[in-house]
Amino acid sequence: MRIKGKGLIDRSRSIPFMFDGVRYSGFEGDTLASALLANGVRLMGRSFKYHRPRGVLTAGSEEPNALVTVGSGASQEPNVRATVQEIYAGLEACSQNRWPSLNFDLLAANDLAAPFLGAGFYYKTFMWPKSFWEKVYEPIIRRAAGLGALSGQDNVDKYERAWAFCDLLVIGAGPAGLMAALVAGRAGADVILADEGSRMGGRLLAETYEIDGKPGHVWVDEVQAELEAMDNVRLMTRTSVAGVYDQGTYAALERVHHHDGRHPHGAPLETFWRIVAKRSVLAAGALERPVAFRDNDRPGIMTAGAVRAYLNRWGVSAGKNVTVFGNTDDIHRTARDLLAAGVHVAAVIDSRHDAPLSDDYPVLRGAQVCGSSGRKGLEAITVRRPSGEERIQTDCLAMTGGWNPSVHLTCHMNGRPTWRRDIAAFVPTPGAVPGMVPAGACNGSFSTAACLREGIAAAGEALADLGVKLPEVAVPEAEDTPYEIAQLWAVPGKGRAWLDFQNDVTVKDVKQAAVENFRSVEHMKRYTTQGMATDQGKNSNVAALAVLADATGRGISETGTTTFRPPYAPVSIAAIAAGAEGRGFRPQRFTTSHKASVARGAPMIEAGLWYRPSYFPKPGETTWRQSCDREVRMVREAVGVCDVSTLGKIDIQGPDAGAFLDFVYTNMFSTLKVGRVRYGLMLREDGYVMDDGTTARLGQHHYLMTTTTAAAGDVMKHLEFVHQGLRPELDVCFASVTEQWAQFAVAGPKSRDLLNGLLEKPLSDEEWPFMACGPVKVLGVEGRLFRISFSGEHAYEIAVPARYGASLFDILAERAEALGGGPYGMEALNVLRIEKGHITHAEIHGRTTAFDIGMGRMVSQKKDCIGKTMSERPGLEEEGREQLVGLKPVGESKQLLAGAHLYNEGAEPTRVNDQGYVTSVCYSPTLGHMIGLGFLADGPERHGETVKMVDGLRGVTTLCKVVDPVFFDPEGGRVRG
Amino acid sequence: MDKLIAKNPCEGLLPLTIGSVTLTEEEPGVMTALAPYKGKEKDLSAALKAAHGMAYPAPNRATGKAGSRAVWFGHGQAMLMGPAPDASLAEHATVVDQSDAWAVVWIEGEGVEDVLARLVPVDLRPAHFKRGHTVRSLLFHMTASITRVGDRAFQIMVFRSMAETLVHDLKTAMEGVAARG
Amino acid sequence: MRFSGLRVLKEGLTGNKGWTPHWRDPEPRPEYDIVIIGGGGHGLSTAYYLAKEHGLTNVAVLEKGYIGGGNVGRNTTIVRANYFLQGNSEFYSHSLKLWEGLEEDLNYNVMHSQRGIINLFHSDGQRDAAARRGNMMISQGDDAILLSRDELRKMLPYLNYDDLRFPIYGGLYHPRGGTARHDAVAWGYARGADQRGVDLIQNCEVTGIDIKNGAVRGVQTTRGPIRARKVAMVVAGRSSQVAAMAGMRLPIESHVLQAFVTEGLKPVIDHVVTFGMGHFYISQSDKGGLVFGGDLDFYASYAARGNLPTVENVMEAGMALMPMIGKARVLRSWGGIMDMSPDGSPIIDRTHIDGLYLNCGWNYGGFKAVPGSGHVFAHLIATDRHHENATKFRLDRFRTGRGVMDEEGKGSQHNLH
Amino acid sequence: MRITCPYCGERDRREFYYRGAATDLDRPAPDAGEEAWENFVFLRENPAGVTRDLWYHEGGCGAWVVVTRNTVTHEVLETRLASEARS
Repeated sequence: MRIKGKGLIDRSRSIPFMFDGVRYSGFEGDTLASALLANGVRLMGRSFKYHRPRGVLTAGSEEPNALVTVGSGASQEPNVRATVQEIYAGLEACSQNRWPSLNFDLLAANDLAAPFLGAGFYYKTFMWPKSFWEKVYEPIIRRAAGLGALSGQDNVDKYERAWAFCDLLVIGAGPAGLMAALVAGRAGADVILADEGSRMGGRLLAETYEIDGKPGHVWVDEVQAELEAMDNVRLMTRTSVAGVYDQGTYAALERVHHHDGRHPHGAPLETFWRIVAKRSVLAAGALERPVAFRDNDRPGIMTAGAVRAYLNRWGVSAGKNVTVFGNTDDIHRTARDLLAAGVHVAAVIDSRHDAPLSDDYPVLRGAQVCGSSGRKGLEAITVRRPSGEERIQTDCLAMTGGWNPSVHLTCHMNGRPTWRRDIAAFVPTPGAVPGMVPAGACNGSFSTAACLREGIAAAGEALADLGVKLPEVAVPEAEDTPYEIAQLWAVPGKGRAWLDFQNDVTVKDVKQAAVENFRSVEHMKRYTTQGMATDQGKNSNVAALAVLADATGRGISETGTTTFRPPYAPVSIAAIAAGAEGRGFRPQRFTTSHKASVARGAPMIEAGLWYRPSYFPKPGETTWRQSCDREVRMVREAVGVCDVSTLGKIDIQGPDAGAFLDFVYTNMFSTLKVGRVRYGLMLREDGYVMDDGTTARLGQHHYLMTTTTAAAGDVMKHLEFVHQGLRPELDVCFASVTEQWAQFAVAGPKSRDLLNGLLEKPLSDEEWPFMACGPVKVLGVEGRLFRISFSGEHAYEIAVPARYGASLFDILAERAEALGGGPYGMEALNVLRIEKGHITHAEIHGRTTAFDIGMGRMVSQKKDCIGKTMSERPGLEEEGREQLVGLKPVGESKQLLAGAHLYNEGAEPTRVNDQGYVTSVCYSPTLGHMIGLGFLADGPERHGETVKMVDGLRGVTTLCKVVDPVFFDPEGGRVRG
Repeated sequence: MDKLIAKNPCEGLLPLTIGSVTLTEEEPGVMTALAPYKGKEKDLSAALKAAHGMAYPAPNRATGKAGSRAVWFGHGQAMLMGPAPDASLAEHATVVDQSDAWAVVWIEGEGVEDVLARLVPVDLRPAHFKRGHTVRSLLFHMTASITRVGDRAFQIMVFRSMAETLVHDLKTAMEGVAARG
Repeated sequence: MRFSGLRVLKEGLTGNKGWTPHWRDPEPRPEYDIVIIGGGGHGLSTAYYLAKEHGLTNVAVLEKGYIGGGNVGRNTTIVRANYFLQGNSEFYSHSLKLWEGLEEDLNYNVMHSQRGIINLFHSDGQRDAAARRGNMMISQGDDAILLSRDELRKMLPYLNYDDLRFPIYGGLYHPRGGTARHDAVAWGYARGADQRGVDLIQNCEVTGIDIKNGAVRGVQTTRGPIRARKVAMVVAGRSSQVAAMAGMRLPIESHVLQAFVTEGLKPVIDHVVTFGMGHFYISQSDKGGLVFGGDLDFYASYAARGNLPTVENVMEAGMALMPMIGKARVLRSWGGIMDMSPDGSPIIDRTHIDGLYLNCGWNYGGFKAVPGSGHVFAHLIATDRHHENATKFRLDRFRTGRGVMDEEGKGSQHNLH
Repeated sequence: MRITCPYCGERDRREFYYRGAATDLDRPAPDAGEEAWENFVFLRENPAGVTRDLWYHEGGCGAWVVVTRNTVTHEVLETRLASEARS
């Protein structure tokens, strides 16, 4: 019911919206909850377990009942709090967790079965018959559980992440927060003021308080205007600070476009902020707690503070005939506000025996509400007085059990709140979060004047450390009513009294948990699910633990609380991950030949962050194998070109460069001649192989190391560690030059012919023998040439500055084609190297040693190197280890599969008989059959033996002959020819 | 006779203007990584001053001016941008050509700090990050070098191979800022 | 008291007045045959199997806080047997078999749900590694199926098949893998051990281990000294501190692992799905929350809480892999303390002190091991011989280099496993 | 979490790579013996309290940094360059 003349809404702007298919209208400034209440809608949701009819309980983000789904299709947003969602033209909201409709929900039958569905019932049943849990019980439970539904469609909305920095972050813009921001801003500090509401002011918007003689909201507007004018202050509304992390890092979620349903191009729906603040003031306010009594969950029963908020801020009376119940003076304020607005107050039920009386409304002192009735909305309450029980007709009960300071954020770094008996509430423990000072209601100081005072003091305390001095500020005049409360958690009596509304946890459940020895507060929570709903216990924790304390004969302080963990209010996954969806998950790295490869039809595959061509199909080729086989033959018979720029290239210079390399490689590099290249093996300190590659000596103090594509980053990190951490005395510098050079392998018997057309001087074996390197001019550009080979052919790698990479690739590819060759991709590269028994990270997968790959002798005995000592542990080089072998099919099946395991020919393929496994396989067009590399127990001693390859996954068994891993040209004549 | 044709890292991607912010590719000229030998930082600085008119930069600082700059580039390293390095530098430092290793862009305009605040975990607001300041940090998932080169202008460098991702990320952030109005 | 549907019905009809404590809260006695330090999943299951399999009931479990308050109550509840190295393979296979009979064994519904686990792979190399793993699972007698991209599309239509930075090549499907209700596992073992006479002593912190002439004599606790012939340390998350009381230095580094749960949602994810390129794993609880996690925070910590960069990394992986979860809201995040070992595999062994036993180093994987770990550890404590399915979890394997089980292939840096 | 790089100042944790205990700097001599090497490569003090560990400013300047910090509170007490911490 809308009250004339009340509220901070713009009545000149009527806004239509839909709820459950029915059209309603509200005003600018309304939330969905206030607009529905104004339209007389009380039933807004169903509870989780019993599907009880529920109405709105609160007026904030802690709302446990009025959760709705907004929108449809890919933009469908489940579990939206009607109390937070602002209305806009075109808003469509639906109730959830009900079938077929909110009004008539078949699963409400659960409520009748409640005696059997108490705390932890599922741990005790559904065990018979054995197979029924997964087949019958669990599917039914799963379908019944859950609240709203995801659309199942890919996200289409834009989200954003951002950073902000400040001296002082003020969390909450009620009287304390505004005051803190104001004085800090005037002092010139760099301030961010964040508030989760759509409008600053906090409770000042919901109450009728005056500050300095002005209505609260007018004072708010004035302060806000002053803050807005300051360059050093940033105001963030609709921004909920969700988490507190180490060293002053705060996570906050800004709801950018939920309130207007607009999607301007590029605009985010939400922004996830990482705020780094030197200091913070927590002015998060307090949350009102309900009182547990029989059937206290009917639509129409809500917190007194919510009733006042709807009345004062939104001009809506939550009922026509209101009753008020509680244990603080707030109930009288509620009655006065209602009466002033012309709403009938049927009775004020004050649990305190010494409660103040009033001439304007009936006050029942020392009384308690002990029950309610009304099918889908409140119709009457039952009041218990010393004189007996009495029924009062009412359509709205405003209740309060007192206020809980919002201490949550002070607990995110493991702080535990402190129990204050006088206000029957937990308050922040000083110093719980370094640099954070709580102020106002979140600190247990509830009067407006106290909030204003503490806001100033907190800002002063926070900024004093930073050397910022506050200007003298007069504390504005405001009410300073003392807070007097008589503890009241649960009204005794039969029936079910709700603590956790959404999860349907009642006083009985908590008591039963205690009886079953779930007496630790954590046990009680986990056993009953109290506090595990979407409000994370904001409405129920303190009352539940008070009930538990009572049931176990302990004090509340001794009972303790469960842990408040981030986020304070739930945050969408899309917001936290903004920008990383789809291809944005990781950067894309493109080689200079990328476009040319795509233009030639090559499918591009991921290699770490890079993309590399898989193969280059020619007209008529319909499978990758055809292309791959052709490319292999091309390299073996003519010439192939392959972009190898993705391999890591590290420039190493300095007087101690040789000594440094000797220390990181197992073999010697200080003895390498200038103009020559050497293969090197690198170990981890634990003795296993880390990486391999070639290193060229370009000058006396100048080397160029190559790493595998996969390990480039790790090797760089490793070299920096070895230098900075272990050998800082060595005068050596390194720089990654991976990106500076575009490098291409030119491989095959005609490779020299191809290159001779590009270089100033023709190549000769005398000047350019195998493993030579040096500078060259490539079509007039300074480049580098290395006579190295991964394919086993006479081959080179040619490098030019990356700007020329695309151009050089085109020229090389065309010239290769003219010689009967062409570009080749990763598939052919892999076949070529398997034919030669060259290893990659398929073989050096982190569990293999130099001994395992047949390179034990490469660990020089003349010097120390990283990994040497540990590589000499007995277990790393002894009999029985699985070592590298070649495999050749010899039986009926000709198929080899990487990932298959090896067994002795006659053995059963069971784990205990396992002899090894296959790492790399290919069809060798050169040899005309499949070949494979693998690791076999004592493999090198078993050449010629037949073993059995078994792939149970793919149902393949193949007899293999164990052979040397070098299948092709074992003498290596071709690389030198 | 074939001829090698040079291509810029951001070819076909830039320039780009969204709202009040403009993103363009910069052609920095020669880029040289300088890493002083042990104890040679002062000598290198002197040589750099003599040859190119700028000192070896202190951490988080850039020296020189547009077209001829030395940008601190991390632990024991600076990037000389613009001139070809004088031969004297090699006496005091390793000198490595990096002219082709980095994509270099220039981003400028009202709100440019807001754009970068969506990607970079460092406070780049004018009061904290002035002209001549530089950082090595992240730009979303990439390592980057970021230098303030004007009141509303930054130079940003990432690995050449990541040029496309750089433009994509900056464009997304620019759209987000522009949409805020 | 025996639990059953009938019992729930009967209690429901009579006002639920007949329920009794699931376990007692006894005062500690001055002496036991065996003292187990640590009332987490592994400690409780060890006590249970000591009593059940070996008839040893003069046993106390000492817990410094409340039963099940450690990692058993803060994990992503995944249960699987999909290891590929000897030592691990037979052990997790053994553990899974125990899971499969756990409800009947314990008379407690731990909601073990074999909904199937799918490990996705995103390159040829990853497929080969998955095949090696799947083949080991099969040769061990467990189940594994290699799924193609097309088969996956039918099974998990909501994954990002079209626009993923690292495309999905296929998946390794482990139908017997799944989840369980974590707390219930601790409670079920606690109740089972208690029913067999084991004393579960909560709020009892061990402050010292009494050793004389190279043999253990008992422990000092905040509730007084307790003598014992055998003492077992089962305190993942605090292993280094407790072992230090016996003068031992362990190959363990403690790390935070965060996990997350969203608000309740109607069922959308029926399996456990893991992403091969971003270390992300997810399932949906019976209550409707998406339960997921990812990498460690990667720095040594005992704070049991994480930091933002890891939160963001995990969400990024989730969004990249399944863009339909974007509008699910993270409700709660938490952190457990992981014992990270130098090969990513656990240690279950005697120590150089007579009568002192060690169970630690569970890395990410402790939850699924709860039944198996307790079972084989009880065997070791009772018989002083390694159980046949746990012969390789030796403490000296790092020194000798024999039988190192490095599934990740990352080597001795603890946080890389 | 934020860590102060000796060069770059206070930076977000995401810019850093973590390696482990700073005892990794104390590499034994090759002949120091089995126990010394096992201790160096595998065993850890792993304190619940103040520790020194190694971080690499990978997303920044590339410095290896020794960080003294508390593993229970995450308080950072001191940071030094690894190259200087050792000498």
